[in-house]
Amino acid sequence: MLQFLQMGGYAVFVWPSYALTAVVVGLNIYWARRSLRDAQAQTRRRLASVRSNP
Amino acid sequence: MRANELTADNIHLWRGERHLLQGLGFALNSGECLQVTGANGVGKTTLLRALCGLVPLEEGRICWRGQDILEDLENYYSELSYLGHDNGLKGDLTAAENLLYAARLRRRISPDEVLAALARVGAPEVAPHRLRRLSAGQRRRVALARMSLMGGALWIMDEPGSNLDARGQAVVIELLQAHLEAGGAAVVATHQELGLPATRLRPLVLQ
Amino acid sequence: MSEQRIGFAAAAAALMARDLRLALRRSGDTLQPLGFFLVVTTLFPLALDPELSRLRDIAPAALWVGALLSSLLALDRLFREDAQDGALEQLALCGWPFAGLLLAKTAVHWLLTGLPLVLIAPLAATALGAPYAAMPGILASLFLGTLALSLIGAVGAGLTMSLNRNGSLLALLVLPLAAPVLIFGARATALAIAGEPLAAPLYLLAALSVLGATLAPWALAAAVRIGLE
Amino acid sequence: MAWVWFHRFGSPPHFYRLATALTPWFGWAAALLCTAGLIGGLVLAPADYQQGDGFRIIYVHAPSAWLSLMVYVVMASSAAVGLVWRMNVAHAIAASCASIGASFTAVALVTGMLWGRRMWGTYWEWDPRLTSELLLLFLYLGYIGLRNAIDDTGRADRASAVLAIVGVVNVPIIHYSVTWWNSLHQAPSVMKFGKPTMVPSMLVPLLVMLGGFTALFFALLLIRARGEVLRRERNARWPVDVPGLTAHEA
Repeated sequence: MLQFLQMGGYAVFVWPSYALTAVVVGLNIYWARRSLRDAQAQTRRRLASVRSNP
Repeated sequence: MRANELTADNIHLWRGERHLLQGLGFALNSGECLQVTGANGVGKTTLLRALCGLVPLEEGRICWRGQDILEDLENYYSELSYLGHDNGLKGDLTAAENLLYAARLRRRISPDEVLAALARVGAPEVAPHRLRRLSAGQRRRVALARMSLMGGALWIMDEPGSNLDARGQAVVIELLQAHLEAGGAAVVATHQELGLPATRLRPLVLQ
Repeated sequence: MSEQRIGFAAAAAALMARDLRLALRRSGDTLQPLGFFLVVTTLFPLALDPELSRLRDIAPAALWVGALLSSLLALDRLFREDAQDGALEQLALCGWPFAGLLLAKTAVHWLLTGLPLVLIAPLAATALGAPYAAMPGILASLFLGTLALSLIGAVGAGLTMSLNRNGSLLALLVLPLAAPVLIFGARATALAIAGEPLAAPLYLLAALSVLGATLAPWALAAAVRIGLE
Repeated sequence: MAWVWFHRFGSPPHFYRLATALTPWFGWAAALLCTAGLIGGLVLAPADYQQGDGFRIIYVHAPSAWLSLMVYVVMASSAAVGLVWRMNVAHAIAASCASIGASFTAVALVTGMLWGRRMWGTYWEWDPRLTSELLLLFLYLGYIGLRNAIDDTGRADRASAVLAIVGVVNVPIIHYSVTWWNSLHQAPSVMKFGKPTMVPSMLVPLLVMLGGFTALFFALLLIRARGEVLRRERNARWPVDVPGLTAHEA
């Protein structure tokens, strides 16, 4: 297992690359869902206001 | 029945979140003037700019002589003269130069035609002066002179009387009546009393 | 109305005459980018050392970065004023192809900012140690380069003309698109200075100008129309 | 009109429901493919005889670089469709692409530098591909900058569409001119950023990762596009009967 982690001495380059990719993918997923949720909330408010005074 | 010059149907337009024009429609014949009135911010300028094709419609169509203006915009524009809030004139050029260059975009024109146009709007004396040195009212009259020089079957004017004194307002009405009698059509956004006979005036109040 | 209809060329000529007269009335403004170009190119020797042979190596960079930045400076004023005072609106509504008129306007802009820069470049080049024999090559490359820059930059100017606080947005939009012009232009100038044949980069530079001339009109008309909304 | 069917396809409610249905498929495909690709790439694939285990960075670098380019092309083409046929759904898709593309361009750039660092000993090397990636990042930043500078959604869509189209035409030109420029100054020695010779057991995980990243992009795109479509539906009533959108929902 240790040998795997060392990546033949290149660990200091390989793992940061994977870590960065994982972080960016995670952020993308979070921001995508967040932007959808915000838009849905905005639409809900719009529909509520339209229904209360059509 | 005179052919419908300008028709608009089911126009929807937003400004930011506000739904300004909600399914508006009208038909305008030659010799008629549509007077658009309504409170500030209700969308008069937006409607006029939409009629000029400057603002794209979210829904609806505008037709000039039966053809959607978007199909042949250049043909529609060659018949159109627009006077917006801004005069569209350059401060560093003299009044005469401004009119010369504005009209030359459409047709050959001689300097004395320019002077005649300035005389028509009651400001012949401004010809040699740079526009920057003229008063707002004088600049507006030069813009009105440009309108009369550009010709065109359809005039669209946004608050033509702004910054004008009583004499200037009268000039607006004279130009408009001459244009309508010559068979032209006009859309004017103004609260000024245009003094047109009922047969020629089509009021449109925006809420 | 005596309808002596005129052709598009006459309308474009009237527009160009108006812009030229306007520019002459405010010659101070039009010479500003030129002054900027000279200042930028004189900064490089101050930052390096006065040794002409050393300067010769960086001359292409100094000339071209100077040309790029000064044309960027001039571009911001290309449409902004006409958009604000309503003149651009009148141009859009006059019934002639808008792309053609905007191209004429950009041509005048190039005549007032690009061409003078090309004509004054030998002065700056000599100051940077370029040999006399290199002048034709420098003139040719800058001629084509400033043309392409004006065309690409005009699209950026159209997109940002009605934004009040665009600041460096115009630069951010234009510079990546202008990178190829910078690469081929600087290379052509370097070859000219070295006295080697510079046909290859010149052809590529010419190709960029032609591409600009074909793509820019559509993009220009669309960008300005959107800015006028 | 002849192209009514095309508009129906671009109709927001239809697109919203389609996107809602497809998102999980792309999401799971991305998860499976990436997991398989990682196992294949990190564990099963042999070390490269020349670059040792360092070459495994390629399993995140290459997919990111591929994504950075593909996303720009998707963005530009949907922007073009939006501009020509005035379709809000297409503009919504273009708007959603920008941040995804920019983030993966940054990843491609950094992973490229880390890979380069191992071979060249410096963090930055004016290698043609890295330089093209950098300029592509500037194109994305310009697009995002322009979009944020205009507050009216409609105008922002149309203006950024023009920029995206001009940009996509320039991407190959930028790449060619950077490669041409790079070849001038370097003696045409072995490409510094040499592609390791890929035996199948190395290549297959890479292709799987490419597929995984592409599926991930479409999942992210569909999620964001649903939000953007809702933001552009200012007057429509159809969201009322979409579950999860009705006001009385808890």
